[in-house]
Amino acid sequence: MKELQNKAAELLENGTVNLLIGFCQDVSKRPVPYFIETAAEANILVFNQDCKNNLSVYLHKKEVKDAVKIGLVANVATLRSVLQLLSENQLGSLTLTYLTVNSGSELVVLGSAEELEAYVQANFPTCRPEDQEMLDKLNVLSREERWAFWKDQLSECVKCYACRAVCPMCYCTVCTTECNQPQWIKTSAETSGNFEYHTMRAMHLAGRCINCGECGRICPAGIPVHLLTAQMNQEIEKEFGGKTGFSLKGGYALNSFKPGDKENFIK
Amino acid sequence: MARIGVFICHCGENISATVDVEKVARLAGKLSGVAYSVDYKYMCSDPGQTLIVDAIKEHKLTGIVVGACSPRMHEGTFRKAAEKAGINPYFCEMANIREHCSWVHPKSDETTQKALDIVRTMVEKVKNDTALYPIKVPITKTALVIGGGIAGIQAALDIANAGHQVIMVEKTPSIGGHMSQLSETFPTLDCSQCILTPRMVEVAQHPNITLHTFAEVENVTGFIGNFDVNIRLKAKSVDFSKCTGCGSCWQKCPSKKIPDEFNAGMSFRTAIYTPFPQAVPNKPVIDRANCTWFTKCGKCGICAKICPTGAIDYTIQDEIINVKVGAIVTATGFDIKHSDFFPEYGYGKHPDIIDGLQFERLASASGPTGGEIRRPSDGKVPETVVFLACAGSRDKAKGIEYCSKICCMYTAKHAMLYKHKNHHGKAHVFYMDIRSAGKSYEEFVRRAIEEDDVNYIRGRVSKIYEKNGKLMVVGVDTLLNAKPVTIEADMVVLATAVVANEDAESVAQKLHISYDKHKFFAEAHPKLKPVETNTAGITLAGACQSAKDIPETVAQASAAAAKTIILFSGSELTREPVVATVNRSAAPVFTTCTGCFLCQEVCPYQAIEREEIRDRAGNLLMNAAKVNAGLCQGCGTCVAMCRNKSIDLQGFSNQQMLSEVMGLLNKPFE
Amino acid sequence: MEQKLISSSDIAVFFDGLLKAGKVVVAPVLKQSGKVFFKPVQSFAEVATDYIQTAFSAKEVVFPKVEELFTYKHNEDGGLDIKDHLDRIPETVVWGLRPCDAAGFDYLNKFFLQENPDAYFKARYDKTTLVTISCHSCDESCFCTSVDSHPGDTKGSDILLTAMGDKFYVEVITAKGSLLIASNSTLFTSTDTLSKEAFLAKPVTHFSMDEIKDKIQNSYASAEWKHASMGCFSCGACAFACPTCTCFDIQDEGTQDHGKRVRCWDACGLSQFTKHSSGHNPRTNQTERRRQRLMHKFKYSVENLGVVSCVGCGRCIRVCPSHLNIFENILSVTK
Amino acid sequence: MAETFEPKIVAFVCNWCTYAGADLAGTSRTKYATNVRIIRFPCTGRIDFMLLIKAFQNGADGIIVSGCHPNDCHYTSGNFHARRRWMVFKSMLDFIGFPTERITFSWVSAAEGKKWAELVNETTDSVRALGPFTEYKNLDFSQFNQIDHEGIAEQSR
Amino acid sequence: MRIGYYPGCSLQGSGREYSESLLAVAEKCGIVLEEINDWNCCGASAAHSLNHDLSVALPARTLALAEKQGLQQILVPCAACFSRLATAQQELVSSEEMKSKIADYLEMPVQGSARILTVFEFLQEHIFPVADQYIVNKLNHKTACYYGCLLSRPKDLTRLERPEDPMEMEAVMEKAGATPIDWAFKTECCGAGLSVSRTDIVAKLSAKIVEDAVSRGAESIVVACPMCQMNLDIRRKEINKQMDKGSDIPVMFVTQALGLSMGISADKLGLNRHFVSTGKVVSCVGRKEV
Repeated sequence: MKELQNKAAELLENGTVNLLIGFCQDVSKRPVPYFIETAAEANILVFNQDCKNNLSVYLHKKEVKDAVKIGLVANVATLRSVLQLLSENQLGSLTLTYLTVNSGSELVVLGSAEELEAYVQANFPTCRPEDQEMLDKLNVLSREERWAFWKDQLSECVKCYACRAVCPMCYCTVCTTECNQPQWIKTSAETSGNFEYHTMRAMHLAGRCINCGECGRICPAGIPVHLLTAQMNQEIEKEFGGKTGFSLKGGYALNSFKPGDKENFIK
Repeated sequence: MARIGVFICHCGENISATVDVEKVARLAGKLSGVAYSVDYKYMCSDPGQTLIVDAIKEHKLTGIVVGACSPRMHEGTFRKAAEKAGINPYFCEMANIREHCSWVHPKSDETTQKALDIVRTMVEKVKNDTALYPIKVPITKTALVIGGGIAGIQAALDIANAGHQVIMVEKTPSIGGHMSQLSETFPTLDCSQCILTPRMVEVAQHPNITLHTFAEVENVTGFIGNFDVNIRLKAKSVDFSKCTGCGSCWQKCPSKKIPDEFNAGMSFRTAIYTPFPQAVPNKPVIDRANCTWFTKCGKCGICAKICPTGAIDYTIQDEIINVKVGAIVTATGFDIKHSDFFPEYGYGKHPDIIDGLQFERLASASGPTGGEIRRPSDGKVPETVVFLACAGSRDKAKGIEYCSKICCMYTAKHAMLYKHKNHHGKAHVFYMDIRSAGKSYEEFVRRAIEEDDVNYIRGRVSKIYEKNGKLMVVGVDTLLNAKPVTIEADMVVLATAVVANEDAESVAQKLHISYDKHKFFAEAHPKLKPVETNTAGITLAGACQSAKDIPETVAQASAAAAKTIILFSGSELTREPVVATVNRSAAPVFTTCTGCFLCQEVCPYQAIEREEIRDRAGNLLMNAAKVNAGLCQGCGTCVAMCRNKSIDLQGFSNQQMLSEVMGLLNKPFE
Repeated sequence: MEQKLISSSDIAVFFDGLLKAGKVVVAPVLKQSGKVFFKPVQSFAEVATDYIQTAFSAKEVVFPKVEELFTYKHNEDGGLDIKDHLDRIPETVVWGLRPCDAAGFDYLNKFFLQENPDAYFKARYDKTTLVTISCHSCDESCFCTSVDSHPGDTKGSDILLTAMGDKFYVEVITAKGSLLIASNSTLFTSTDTLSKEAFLAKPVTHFSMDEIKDKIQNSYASAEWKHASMGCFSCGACAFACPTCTCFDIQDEGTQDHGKRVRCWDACGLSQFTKHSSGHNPRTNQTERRRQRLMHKFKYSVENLGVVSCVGCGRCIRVCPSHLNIFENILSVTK
Repeated sequence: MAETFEPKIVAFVCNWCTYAGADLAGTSRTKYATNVRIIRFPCTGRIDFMLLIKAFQNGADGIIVSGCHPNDCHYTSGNFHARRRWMVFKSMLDFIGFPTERITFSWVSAAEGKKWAELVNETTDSVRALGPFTEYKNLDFSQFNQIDHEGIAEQSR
Repeated sequence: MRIGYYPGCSLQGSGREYSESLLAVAEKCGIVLEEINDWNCCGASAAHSLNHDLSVALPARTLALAEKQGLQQILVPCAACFSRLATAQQELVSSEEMKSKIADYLEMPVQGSARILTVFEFLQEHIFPVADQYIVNKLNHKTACYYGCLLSRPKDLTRLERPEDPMEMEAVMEKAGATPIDWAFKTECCGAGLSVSRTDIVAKLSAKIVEDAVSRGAESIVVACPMCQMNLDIRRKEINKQMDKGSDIPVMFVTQALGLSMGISADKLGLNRHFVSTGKVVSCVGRKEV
């Protein structure tokens, strides 16, 4: 902790970063994303298991973009999303420094995209067991049971778009949900509209989502939306190979193809 | 507010027989936005079209739907009519109620209902149509021909003779290509050089052709009509403006032991050299890799001393020139596998196991043996020669599944030439099948077998090994007596597979054209666009696309030339405005494109470019995608790719397609 | 106001009685997500008992997330048939909402019914009876006592139940309430006023409205707003979970031939909320948007309707993806 | 219901192969079921999965998506990209329990008028067998509009 | 790294000296070979022509045992055995169905996961790195390295670098100080398939091989397959009848040659047990350059 705070202070001190995005805690000890511009503030930084937020999403924020030189306190999921974003030509205008804590709970500072890539590949996570368990459970259900499950879940969706807001891959300046010429997605949070929205979201993230699980974690209605993309990623990896948030080159499965791709489902 | 006109055609009886056209017209009239609706016997007839034109004028229609046949049939016709009436032709849509309805269903309410649905769907589309205008692309009427083989020569001459400028780029010091290495050509056995060299000279002297030998294409940007090409002129070390081609330099050059490419490595050349006597241009270049001056920094320099005109200049450097061309003919030719490719034939260990091209040189009057067939190892005249058709070709294990096409013929030719020169010699040919489909090709092969008594053995050769000065060719005769045969030969000629050039891949990448798994360049359509590539404005000629013989190559070269000349026939290129566009709007939005450029990778035509969007002060705000209308062919793959619908396809826009769906399902079909 | 008692065992009888009487009863139900939602139920057995707070407030009953205002349909002669469906709204009882939610209804009431009343809200509200259950437990997000309320508050309720061991202390606040009791009065015994204190939760009080009322006046320019909002992702979670957020958006769904006009929840936190068709957006950043939301709760509503429109239910704190804390923010900007 | 039920089927097809194939079915007067309505796209690569969802949402009982066979794409690679997208979209729908048997993916070339007719008939039969697609339409009866939705649904039909 | 060892029948019978010499060399280099407990017939020559399942099951059992024994690598020197084991392994890994079927036959689980080493792979990976320190004499003479069929075919199984003209054995012999000749019959058939039914044909085929080797000045033929060795050695009488001029060129196993160069005694290497005397080769140990 101290180590992290000192490093942060140092980076702000010597001007390596103008703005550092990390965590502090609220009265009830819950991690709160915090934005630090002066070394003096660094001493309130914390970083622990509860710091699940994917801070990379803030990199799309105007205030952050304006600061140009950004320090990011990040868990592996966050680093993965940064990698994915870079592969999608985002964040070009920023110079980023990453502070993370490795499995040996020692502070790691990454100064370049290449270092980032190397670190991520060395510490590449597998699907969270609880998610895997859920997926397996759903996959053995009958078609109707799955439908019932999602119908029940999605009926609670209020379209607050928190899942979109916390997703670093949802960086579109104007989301399809906000297009009204034509209106692709119903504004109303009725279940069919919710299906529409969540299928679209899952399709847009399939092969891009880096499974940080934030969307599921923060859903006020407790809908496990992250399972949709997790499932899709597994399908895609199985069929076409390639991992998301794994390399700077990216390699998005849905804008490439092999002549021999699976087509047994086509008449 | 839209004022749509609906025109339902009876097509004589073709539609009205099964569809209640009056009803369709009546109900269509009730659809919201429809201001006028009528049915008529023959809409495509002159009176029919006049009816439409008048209706548009009289009822101030903003768009029309013609319920008739397939748009693939008459869309053009009716769009012209619309234009005549003064509305943008792209406000005319066709409802296909013939091919997709009246012809495939019996007379029934369902059929009529379906017709109505189709019409309603198109009405919804028209409501969302936008005015489109043909895209005009200016054309630079200069063609670039890459490769100076027979294909390139033919294409260049055709285009030049049509009165257009041509720039020809040839990698080696002389044009002529493989054809200049051949002895005689099948099926006529006329001397290759005798028919080729006049063409080479023609190229050199043609006022419309600029020839760059010893040069390579560095990179290509731009698009059809407007390519921007950098060409690297490799340092010749000889000032051609001074050189007279007297040849005294290479006669005196001390480094004489360089394998001669022209003679397929069967003789030697000097470091300063002209590839062959009839070379065009007939002036030498210095092969710096082998020249003592360059390898032993500054030693030698004899050629400079000897040169009467002082043309030798060791200081000349590579030079990059930039040219603007409107079209590119790719004629980069082919290569062949060499004997070292074949383990079963001894990995090219034995000098007397040679490939077809080497034999051509042996048989050629200008070759290392002056046309006498003598084997490389000891210069003896071989008593027995075995020819292997299909060495490598049609062999999955070798990774070459395709047929090299020319081997059957030139093997027959080789056998003949050998027999003609050595009447007592024995010629055996091992073959898989004889493929002699071509004008008087089969006759030619029969001649080899019947008149020149060449022994054709149907079967393959499993191994060749040397035993007391003989080459033991172990094969099998699969016909009748079907048993292993071993022939003691003095020389073996492998008709090795025709393959793509080593650098084919990089050339393709420079030109942004696609290639197959064997690195042969890919045509746009295997049947209907055999000379075009997927990159508009770039055509293919000759063996760079697939193995070909001379007549075929020349034919394709002329075809490529024709395509180029057609392109050059107008001052501007007019294209269907059905192209993708990336939205742009006023500040502060500028565009909804987020610049992820995932669309770039799916575009088959490299039509999507990056545009930097800056504010008034010129600060970079964002990178956004931009479609090059010149390259876009309107497939719309990028549109479905774009997550937030920032890119859209004119004529098939999101708004149009969605309103079609809505319009269609809007009312139940009952 | 009268007080009664009812034994815990009779509660179920009373509840199922309401169902039998053909009322739609909306009560907290535990779903597999582990969260508790208000749902129409068919029996008392379905009702969740052990919960601090439901995921979303009960405002849905009178202010649905999607309110169908009317349906329209083209007729043959080119005209348009329009139907609303107010006549179809059933008698509804909301069971087991917390005093803070009930207080929320008090605010909704003022918002929708003061001057030009909202017909849709009124139709639902008139047919709705609120049976509140006071809180015996709370968590660190609860702060009702900071906003002039408390775990046993009767504000907004028709009936307030307070569990006292094996019986419930019943406070009947409104006529609607007594009507409900009357439907099965035998189950109840009268009693005089009892003290609930012992049975109520004790949430932390972070401030009192009196303390901040004035300070909030000139907090607009406070630098703290930035800290209070930098972490905000611009999602609508807080507003949609809030019992007193009333922003909505009206949309037509369907085609030219038929469809419906709906009223959907909206949220001032969403970046598009104030966006003009020109593309211009007067609230350019999240700081302004969050300030708007908090100021509205603590200042504007007080000025316009005379009540603070935060009831301290703490939902916005629980649902916030980046754990932004409304009372901490208020404290910091009124420092 | 079942015997009188006629499914609404929407076909999303590419202009160069399947649309032309359907034209061929017409010119060769091949008879087939009347239930299918064609929507024409330049290429299968253009077909946005959202349109399929929209079609179902607006009352389609079944959908056909068809284009050029692999390697025959007029634009060389559109159908290859489409194929991947369909594969992912399909497994996506499978995962949320959507009855994907209501979507038929197919390759129909410009020469396969007969195949088109068969495709239409088979799809119509199978969708007819599945019955009307109420599952999706019923989604919208959200709980707090405590009003008789079937009624309204009926009216607005 | 533990290395399993599957001798197979030949290496206990006609090809004993192959096994002896191999083990001797390994021992010399301090490498332990763990024989697979209770190994069984690989099914070569008979099984695959009679019953496919059987032809897989037999070697599969050995593989299963090896796995039980926890071996990740198995050395299979005999060319025929190697071919059978490798084939079986391929069948197992390529089809789950086959896997379970065989497992039922064997009544024990089998994965086919272990890596099966050819004698060359073994020598290159395990002996070569340490060989030089043990090689004491040069085996100065011209030798013809003979591979036969099962060591070179099918190429995907045998993994030779140049299947048509392999050089692996040459590499070994060069280590041993000998001079491999370039000849034409490296991978020709010795007729082993008919070594019982049609010995006349065997003689004819083998004769060709011996003849070519001798005509190119070879002083020994080196093999790595017990069948080849048997045919060229035991049948020399018949072979000689087929040649205009008979030959007494010795035929030894590659491991024997390597053993000699490591100074292991001829007897220990079983060189005394050949039909055609190996004296010549033994005598060229330490001989001057040829």
